Amino acid sequence: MEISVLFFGQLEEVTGTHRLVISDVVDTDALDSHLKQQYPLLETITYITAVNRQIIRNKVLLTENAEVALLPPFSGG
Amino acid sequence: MEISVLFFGQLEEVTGTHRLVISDVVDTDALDSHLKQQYPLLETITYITAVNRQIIRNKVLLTENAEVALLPPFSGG
Amino acid sequence: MYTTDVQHIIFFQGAIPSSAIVELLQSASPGNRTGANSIFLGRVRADLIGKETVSSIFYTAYEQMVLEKMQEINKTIHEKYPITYLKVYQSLGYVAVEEICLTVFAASAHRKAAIEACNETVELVKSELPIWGKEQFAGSGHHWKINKER
Amino acid sequence: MYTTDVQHIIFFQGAIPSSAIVELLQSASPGNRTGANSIFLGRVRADLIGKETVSSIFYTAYEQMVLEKMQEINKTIHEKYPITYLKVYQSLGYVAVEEICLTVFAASAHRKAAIEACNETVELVKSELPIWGKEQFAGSGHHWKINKER
Repeated sequence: MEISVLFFGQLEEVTGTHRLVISDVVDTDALDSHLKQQYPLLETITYITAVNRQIIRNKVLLTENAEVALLPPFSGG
Repeated sequence: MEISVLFFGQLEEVTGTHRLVISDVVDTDALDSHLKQQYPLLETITYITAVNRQIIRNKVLLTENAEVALLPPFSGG
Repeated sequence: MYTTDVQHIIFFQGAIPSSAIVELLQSASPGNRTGANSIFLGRVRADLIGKETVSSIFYTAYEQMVLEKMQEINKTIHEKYPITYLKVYQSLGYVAVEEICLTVFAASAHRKAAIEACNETVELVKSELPIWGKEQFAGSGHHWKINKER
Repeated sequence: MYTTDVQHIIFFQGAIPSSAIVELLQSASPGNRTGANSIFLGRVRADLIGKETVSSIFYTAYEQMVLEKMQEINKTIHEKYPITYLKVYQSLGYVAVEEICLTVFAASAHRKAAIEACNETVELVKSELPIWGKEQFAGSGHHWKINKER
């Protein structure tokens, strides 16, 4: 099972990555742990998570081709 | 002593007059009576009075060259 | 922050053209510490009055008193809100349905001040300035507009 | 009153030109029952951050999510206010100080609806849309903007 992870704003800068494809993560908590191991600087920045462009507040199971996005505080307009 | 009286909006329409020069009226109450005799339709329309472009709420003594204006409800903008 | 030697309201003969609004956006601005512009445009509506439809409004004003009153409004608004700019455009004469008869423009560093200053100025323009609109019907006849509904 | 097959937010590469705003004023409008347009323009400010002065902002967005979120915002605002039109323009890429990076336009019959709809949309655009501004300093370096101050 593959999912994609998108990094935006300061998170893209810190990770040096815009998009990542990851296999075999069950849910968003597992994904978060995995990403923080790979990019320790994620610990230092506030962000929220969207799955398929819906902001989630609790753990969500990930399905094939899910699009997960890590969103730092917005500053549009 | 001469003063001028200005009519605006619906008052100008009803009186057929934009500007009038009047002599020998002591104050705004006397002027009002005088105008209502001359233009009875003034009784039928709501208006406020300005003297030298200041809206007055009570009787004001009129001085030489005073500019009195009768102002129906505003509808600018 | 405000000057008394400047005219804070400009009269236009007929509708306010979009070119005038563009000029406002470009020149009226603002300096590099201005982050927000709030703009209100009033347009003539094809209101139904009885069985008649409004096709234009003919505006007249007690111009000298408008200028003096607008001076006061400008002072009030600048004292109340940290704005960098305030300007009002008002049409005189005929303005057809859909055309612009009023423009209020306010600028400030942060958006709250410009938005609130613009809104309050719109209210004051409508309630305090001696300006009258005669609504002309598509057929014949007319109706003297009275400001009330927000 | 709202349609779901229309894009309610338009992205511009770089600053929003005044020509786009004029077009909005002319075409976006409104039909002959529209009496009020309320417009908000956001501009890039030369803010002082520490000892550095902002010279431009570089905007990026999660575009697909912005479009979906803006669909919801448009629905919410149309349900809440009797407006006839709502549109948002947002810059992506570089926008220099003084230039326009955001435009919100609302139209309605009477002014209250357009004004309130415009203001609420500005707040929602800033709080709900996944867009990021990187403030570039006149010298070197940058700062990630965070929306808060109204």
